[in-house]
Amino acid sequence: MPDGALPVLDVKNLKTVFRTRAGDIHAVNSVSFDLKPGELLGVVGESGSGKSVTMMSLLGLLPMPPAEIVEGQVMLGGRDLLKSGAEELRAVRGREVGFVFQDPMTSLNPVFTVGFQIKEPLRKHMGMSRSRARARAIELLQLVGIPDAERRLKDYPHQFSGGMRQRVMIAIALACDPKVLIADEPTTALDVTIQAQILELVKELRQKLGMAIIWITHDLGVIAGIADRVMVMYGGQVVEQGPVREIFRNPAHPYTRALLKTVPKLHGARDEKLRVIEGQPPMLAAHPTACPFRARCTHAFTRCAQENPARRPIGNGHDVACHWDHHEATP
Amino acid sequence: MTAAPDMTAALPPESARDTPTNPATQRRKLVEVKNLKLYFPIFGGLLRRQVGDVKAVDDVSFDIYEGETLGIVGESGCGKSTCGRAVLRLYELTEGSVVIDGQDIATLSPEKLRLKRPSMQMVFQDPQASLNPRMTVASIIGEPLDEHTNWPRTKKLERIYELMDAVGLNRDYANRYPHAFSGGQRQRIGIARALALNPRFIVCDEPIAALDVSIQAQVVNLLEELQDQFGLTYMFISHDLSMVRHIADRVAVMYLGKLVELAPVSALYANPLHPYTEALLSAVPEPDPFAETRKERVVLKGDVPSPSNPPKGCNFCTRCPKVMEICREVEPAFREYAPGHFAACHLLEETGTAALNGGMRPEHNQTRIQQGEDA
Amino acid sequence: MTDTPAPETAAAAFRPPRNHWWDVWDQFKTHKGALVGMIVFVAIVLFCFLGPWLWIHDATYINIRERNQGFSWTHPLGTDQLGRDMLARMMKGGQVSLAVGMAAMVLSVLLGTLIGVVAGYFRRIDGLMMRMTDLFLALPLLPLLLVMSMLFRQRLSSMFGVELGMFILIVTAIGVTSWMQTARIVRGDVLALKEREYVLAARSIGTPPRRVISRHVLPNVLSPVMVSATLMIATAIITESALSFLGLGFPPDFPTWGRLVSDGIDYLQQYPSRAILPGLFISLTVLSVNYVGDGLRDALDPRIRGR
Amino acid sequence: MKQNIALMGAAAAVALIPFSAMAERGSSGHLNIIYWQAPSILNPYLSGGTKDVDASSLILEPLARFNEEGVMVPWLAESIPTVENGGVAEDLMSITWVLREGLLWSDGTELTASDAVFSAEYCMHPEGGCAQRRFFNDVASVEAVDDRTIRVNFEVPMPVPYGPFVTGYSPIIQAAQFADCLGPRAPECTEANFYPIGTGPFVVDDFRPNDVISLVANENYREPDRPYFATVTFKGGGDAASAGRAVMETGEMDYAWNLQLAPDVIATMARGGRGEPVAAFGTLVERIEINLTDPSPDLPADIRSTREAPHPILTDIRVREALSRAIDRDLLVEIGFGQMGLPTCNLVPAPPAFASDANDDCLVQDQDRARELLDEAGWEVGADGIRVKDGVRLVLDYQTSTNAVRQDFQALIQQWWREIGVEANLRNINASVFFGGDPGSPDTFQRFSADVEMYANNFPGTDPEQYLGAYLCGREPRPATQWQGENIPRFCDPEYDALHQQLSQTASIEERARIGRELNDILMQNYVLLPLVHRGRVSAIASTLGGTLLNTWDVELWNIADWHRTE
Amino acid sequence: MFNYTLRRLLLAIPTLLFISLVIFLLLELSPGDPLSDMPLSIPPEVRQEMRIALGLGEAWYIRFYKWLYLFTIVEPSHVIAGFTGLDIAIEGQRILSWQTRSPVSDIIIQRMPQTLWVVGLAYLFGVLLAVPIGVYSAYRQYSWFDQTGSFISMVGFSLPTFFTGPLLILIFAVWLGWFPIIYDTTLNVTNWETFWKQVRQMAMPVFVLTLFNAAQISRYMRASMLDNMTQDYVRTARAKGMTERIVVLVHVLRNSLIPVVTVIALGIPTVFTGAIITEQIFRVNGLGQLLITAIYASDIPMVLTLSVVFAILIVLFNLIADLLYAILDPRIRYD
Repeated sequence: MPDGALPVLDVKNLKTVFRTRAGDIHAVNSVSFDLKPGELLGVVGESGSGKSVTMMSLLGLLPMPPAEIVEGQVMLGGRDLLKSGAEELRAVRGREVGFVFQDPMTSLNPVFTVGFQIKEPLRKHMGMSRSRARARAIELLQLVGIPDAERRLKDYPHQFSGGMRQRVMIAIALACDPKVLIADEPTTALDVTIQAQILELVKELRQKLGMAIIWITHDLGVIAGIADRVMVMYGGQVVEQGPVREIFRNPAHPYTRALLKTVPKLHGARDEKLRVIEGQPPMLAAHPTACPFRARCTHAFTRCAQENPARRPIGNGHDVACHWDHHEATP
Repeated sequence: MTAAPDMTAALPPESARDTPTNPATQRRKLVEVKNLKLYFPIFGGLLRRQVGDVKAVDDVSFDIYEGETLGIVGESGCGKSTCGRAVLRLYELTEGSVVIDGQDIATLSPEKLRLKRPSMQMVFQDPQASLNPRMTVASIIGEPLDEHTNWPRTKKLERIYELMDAVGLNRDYANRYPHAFSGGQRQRIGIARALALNPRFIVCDEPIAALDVSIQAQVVNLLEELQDQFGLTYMFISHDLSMVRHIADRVAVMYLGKLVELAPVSALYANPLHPYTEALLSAVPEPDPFAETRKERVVLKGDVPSPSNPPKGCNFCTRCPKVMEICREVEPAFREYAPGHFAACHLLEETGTAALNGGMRPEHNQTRIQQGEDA
Repeated sequence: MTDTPAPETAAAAFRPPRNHWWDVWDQFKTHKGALVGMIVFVAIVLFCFLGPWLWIHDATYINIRERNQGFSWTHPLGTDQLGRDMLARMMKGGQVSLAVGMAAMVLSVLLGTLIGVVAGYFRRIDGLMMRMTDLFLALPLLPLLLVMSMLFRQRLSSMFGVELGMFILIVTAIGVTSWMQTARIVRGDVLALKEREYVLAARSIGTPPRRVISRHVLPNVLSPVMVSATLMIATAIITESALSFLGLGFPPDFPTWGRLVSDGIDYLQQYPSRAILPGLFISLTVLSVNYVGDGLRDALDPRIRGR
Repeated sequence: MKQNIALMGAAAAVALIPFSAMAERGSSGHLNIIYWQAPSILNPYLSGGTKDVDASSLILEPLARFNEEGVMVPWLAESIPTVENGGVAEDLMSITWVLREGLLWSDGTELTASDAVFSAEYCMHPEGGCAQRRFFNDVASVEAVDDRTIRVNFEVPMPVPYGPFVTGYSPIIQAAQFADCLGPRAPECTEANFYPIGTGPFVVDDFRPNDVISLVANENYREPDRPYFATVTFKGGGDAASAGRAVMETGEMDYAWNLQLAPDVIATMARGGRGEPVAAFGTLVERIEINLTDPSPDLPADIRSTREAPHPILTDIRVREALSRAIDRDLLVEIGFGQMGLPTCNLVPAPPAFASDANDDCLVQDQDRARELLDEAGWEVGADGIRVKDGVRLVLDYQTSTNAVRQDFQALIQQWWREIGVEANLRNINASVFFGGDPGSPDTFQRFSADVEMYANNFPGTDPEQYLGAYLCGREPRPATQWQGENIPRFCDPEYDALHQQLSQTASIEERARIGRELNDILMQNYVLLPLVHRGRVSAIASTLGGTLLNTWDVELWNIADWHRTE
Repeated sequence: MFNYTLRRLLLAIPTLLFISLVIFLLLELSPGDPLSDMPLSIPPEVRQEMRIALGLGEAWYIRFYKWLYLFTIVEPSHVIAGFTGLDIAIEGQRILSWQTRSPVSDIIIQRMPQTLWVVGLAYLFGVLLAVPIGVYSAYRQYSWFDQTGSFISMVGFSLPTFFTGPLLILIFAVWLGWFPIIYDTTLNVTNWETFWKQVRQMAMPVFVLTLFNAAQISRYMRASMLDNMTQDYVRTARAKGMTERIVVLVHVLRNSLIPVVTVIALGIPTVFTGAIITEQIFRVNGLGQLLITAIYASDIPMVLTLSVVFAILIVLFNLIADLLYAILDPRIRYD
């Protein structure tokens, strides 16, 4: 990982609010992060933690209304995407940033052939001719490991299995050689053996193509195996961020620590009882003025209810948003 | 209609039911499944004649001992959920018998089956879909009571509150509708409903698949507590191998409608006999970057074949990294290779059972497994 | 699904427990058209059913000396060619039209729901039921009405009186020839619902089919049924008036809006209000009911309700 | 209801503008006629519908017609045969017609007496289902004496022998064209039925059943300068109101038939200025017939409404008279017909010689007298204003066919009766059922499953003998006759029967008129039927159309050869 | 697919047989008499003779069998012969209308042009109008366009044609004099002048029916668009950087059209059954008017034949709708 290189993507202080009839929902609260070239950033969090909304916000993919980006800055290739017009954003989507979504069943348009859907961005962004787009599509399908690519271009999404469909989605996302690939829980809907296939594929593609990847997941195992850096989100905020080994070896936020412990292990001794994070994730009905995790936190103290902790670096490229100093508690 | 005879009318004091689940003592088979087959017919042709079957569950046999948890694992479409539903005869069986507590429910008349239902219950996968959005929590939990008792309202309500306490739901929520709850709470409602009639046997059909990681642990712990408290027997269906390892006493692995391996949990995880089990275990990503980078995975090629047209011979032969000629021709038998450790694989038959006895293989959790054709 | 926060759950937990119909009502209120439609519809219903208590005039009383009058205080909407008070006739006609609309709707929705549920829930008779639906789709309404009127009119009129007898006949005819759409929608929904886990859950409890249907299936097909019900009211009112226009509906001396329009058509030049007023009322009713249906559809759709 | 043949004529409203003698065939161009009922066939022998007969009269012609005043005029015949001129045999057993000279069919062949013989054979064929069979009643044979002479022989003496080949209802068809269409094969000759060859002023160019007929002038028409119109479009369908509009307001059409519309509607249309309405009267009378037998549904089906069960209330003549006196006929006319109707108290309102004036006191509404009569009959006013006698309420079922004017009448009469303490339950029945004559249906006017019923009827030609014969004993519908029959009130009076017998043997016109009036008076004074309105017919004629003479005694378009454009 | 089609076609035969039997029996039971139009002065004996001449003397099942034979064998042979000029017409008895005494199929074919022109064109216009309106309404849900569009379509749906028809006649024909009241079915379009005449005489009925059709179909279109607008693949298309025009008009529209096209196909039989009231009001003497006059005149052979033809069309278009669904939606294959 080329440390110190200029980030391809730099997000600062992003805030996204959903205006609903029942009141505002502060889905993303002052999220800042960057993505270095060729890096794979894993984003972990439970549903409702704001991880997908953050990524959707970057390129204006949220339905507006009800969503509204209140403030922030998203720098990509030297310009602020939040200040870009619709046409500019469109030129970025698919061209510079590719997306892979969770459910390959519904994310592909059922009535168009796979070939059509791969060729679409090629023709729009790259201005390719029909035949060149076709050749590139075949190439892409081969790249993502779909056998008999030429013939399968004419097939419809429903003729592919789940794993194959996700490969097609990846092919589409990679069509225009984007600098950044955002994968939103791309393996959650897949079986473990298929997930293993996709993970292998992504590793391979990274080596070959070298794009930067943001990988959203709730599965710590997946992150552990693939990511360079991890960002943990909770309640619409980044609570902890750092290199993957650092996070797993030395988790600083009580939430990360608890999360790591709730997952039963496949090897080693069986726990009599699983460790549990009691309670429910918070409602994001108001702009947070306190730590969103305090209600479930075993270490919470008065300050946690008074002040929303800011992210502070704790060394090794590792930072955490917590008032509690984990070093005090750990021997 | 009164409560079925094997049920206590109300909950006994907790201590009385608090029996240990450790199966070291004399164990009784509560559920015996023999040669269970469940085919869904496929119709085709001009006259809509039956042209084939989807063999969702194909000749599966296993037992579940009283008080234990049998885990069923497998990928989607392997027939594990169908198997669970068939065991409770939510589908009409094509063949085979399911004896629960001495009664073959495959042959019971509808009315008798109805009377038997209180003793066997189910917890469903999708806590959103398994609760009727137009009923309150109280009426959802109370539905089994409405069907099987003629208790007065107050008694039912009392029982509903008891159940809500038992699963950790605030009594104040009784009049809310399911959509007002989070996934974990909904699953608690589903569990409370399953417990309402004091069942002895509960099929848990992927009860945690739709939940967040932090909530999964809560629900699994709850299930375990309830098992201890009421001496329940579980059939725990899941695709999450690590969670199954945590909760189950014995584990059965299914592939394409058939059992490929069945063993006590420690034996299975430490010493998987079937190549599929091996592959499955190796595919599970571990939340440990150090282990992950060292480990080399068995990555299976391709997809699961269609259950309407399974391959000839061994079901797994199309993807097996250790496939042999015989696998494509002959279906392997499901045999016991070590005490309580069953598997169906030609490889085992060839290499002999002795070599594969438990504990003979060293350090399985970090074994470098030869990759198949995929390398 | 992404982890976009589910606002429904999020918002709901703060609110006190309440019937989900309140949510429906809350959403319904936000649909301006539906709200106005509802108010108009209620106003029309009140006009027709409470109006006669305030405006005590016999709709069939002939005052030949005051015929063909324009708007005045004694006859706010004028009189017809026999000097019958138009206001009273509009009320009476509205009662009949609305009653026909409602009753035909109820009948057609009941039939449609019943057949849809049975066909959807019980696989074995599905084919038969759907063939029957095809059959009814192909049945010609007009000859059917003639036949029904001949076979049953006398019996019905001797049992219920001429007007009620004819009412039953027309309602039956409209109901019997218009349930198919509802049945198809309901069947589709039931097929999907049947696979829902809560239906399976009920079966695992040992709930017999009839209670599974009444407790779990019916309440959940309610929203498409309600929407098609509101549309049915509109269609039934129009069908009745078309039948009246073709001379196959109620007896001509029996005022319905449709009849008033078709009687008034001849006088369109002399007394345009006589056709336009009832026409306006038909349109207003249909329009308002349609808007209510639209609002209901939105309000009953949880995806929209959340927004 | 739909034909009008008599002697009384209303003055034609169209002034006869002297038409230039230089006019020649086809000089007036195109004529548009609209009928709101569409013709379905052009063979009057296969359809009794006025629309069909009217349309076919443009093509097919009879030997003689009635003119607009009800006077018989020779048409294809040279003259009208009478006893005086020897055309009718002294014993009244035969009549001899002589054809004009040089008559040609539109295909250029010659019309001969054998065509007439064939026409009679065609209609009299027992399996042909001829709609105009009644014109050939009692005909023994028709023979061709020579090419131009036709003799019709009767089985009984016929004081009025002008049935066959008189009026547009009974024209002569071409033997050559219809030769293969006798009897059961009649309906199969679609080509002939749609495109008949005739002697009339026009020839069918295109016929679309129930829609439109295009006609062109007949090249072989006997009068060299006629018809003045070269082409005719005869459009059918729609409703009377828009037909009237098309003539009087938009001027799209030249002639609209039978505007059954409220008087003020017609008046408004006339203000459109492009045409005007014209009225004429025949013998059509709207009446209420009274059931003298008991229609109670409690009775067995074969007794109900038959003479075996006399009506419990209406057999009392005082009640019947009271019902009649309660009615204001002037107002009915004003509401329902305007210039198309006249109040009447006679079953036979025309021709003038047959019209009685003995019953005219009923023209004035007299509710007091009506109440008195009911009091006399023992009907006491009950608590709700309805009269009661021996615990029976004075309630009558009042049925008629479905028709806007009839329902207005029902409502009005219901109210008048209520004012004298009689309650009427109204009922109306689809016309095709009411007049359908289906013996299985309880709702036909013959079956009479009600106490009183209202409809209109008239008689063909100008002699009412047959018409009055309807009220003879034994003519009532009953199970034995499959509920067919014309004596709707089930009236039976030997004195009446004897008088009718006398009429059928009388040949003198004056004497026949006297007996006819007497028969009419018997019926009227027994109040077995209550005449309401003598109905006329209104047609709309464009102001540029000349030569029309509205005729209610024969087909309406009888003189279309004379029609012409006036500007 | 082929199998499915064939199976459905085979299944349609007993269905249609049953439907025609039901319709036949219905008409058999129905009151009314073909002779009710005759003057009352026609004596009963003559009426009876006429009735027998119409073939009413035989038992119902014999008449049904005869009708069925004529309907399935003889009449089609004449129709085909008429169109192709082949000499395959079977001589002899045909289904004769009681009113006109002519073969019903001739009249039905004669009525086709005006029905297709007026009702068909109105349907076509309705569809052409409805699709863009529905698309735009859904895309801008709750915008003023959507609101007014909804309002107008609902008004169009709620105004009975027997009310709008005369109103239009009064305004545009009587007061303004723009259009004729009476539809001339004999008009042949040969030049601009006659074409203009045809346009003018079609204007009002086509307008009334278009309004009605467009109202209905645009509602479906809007609902279907709304359903698809929230689908995941729409987000994918946007994420690919597609323009809104392509997202809506290619991705969403194509999916939304699937249910709408079947609705449109299901509606086509109504083109043939005609718009009874509209045809009557404007004197477009098409199939609808034919049916209603036949009913009024108790012309049973005509009513029966027309009803069964309509039933066939309904069953056929049901099948076509299903097949279209399969063709348009690659996920569905009926085999």
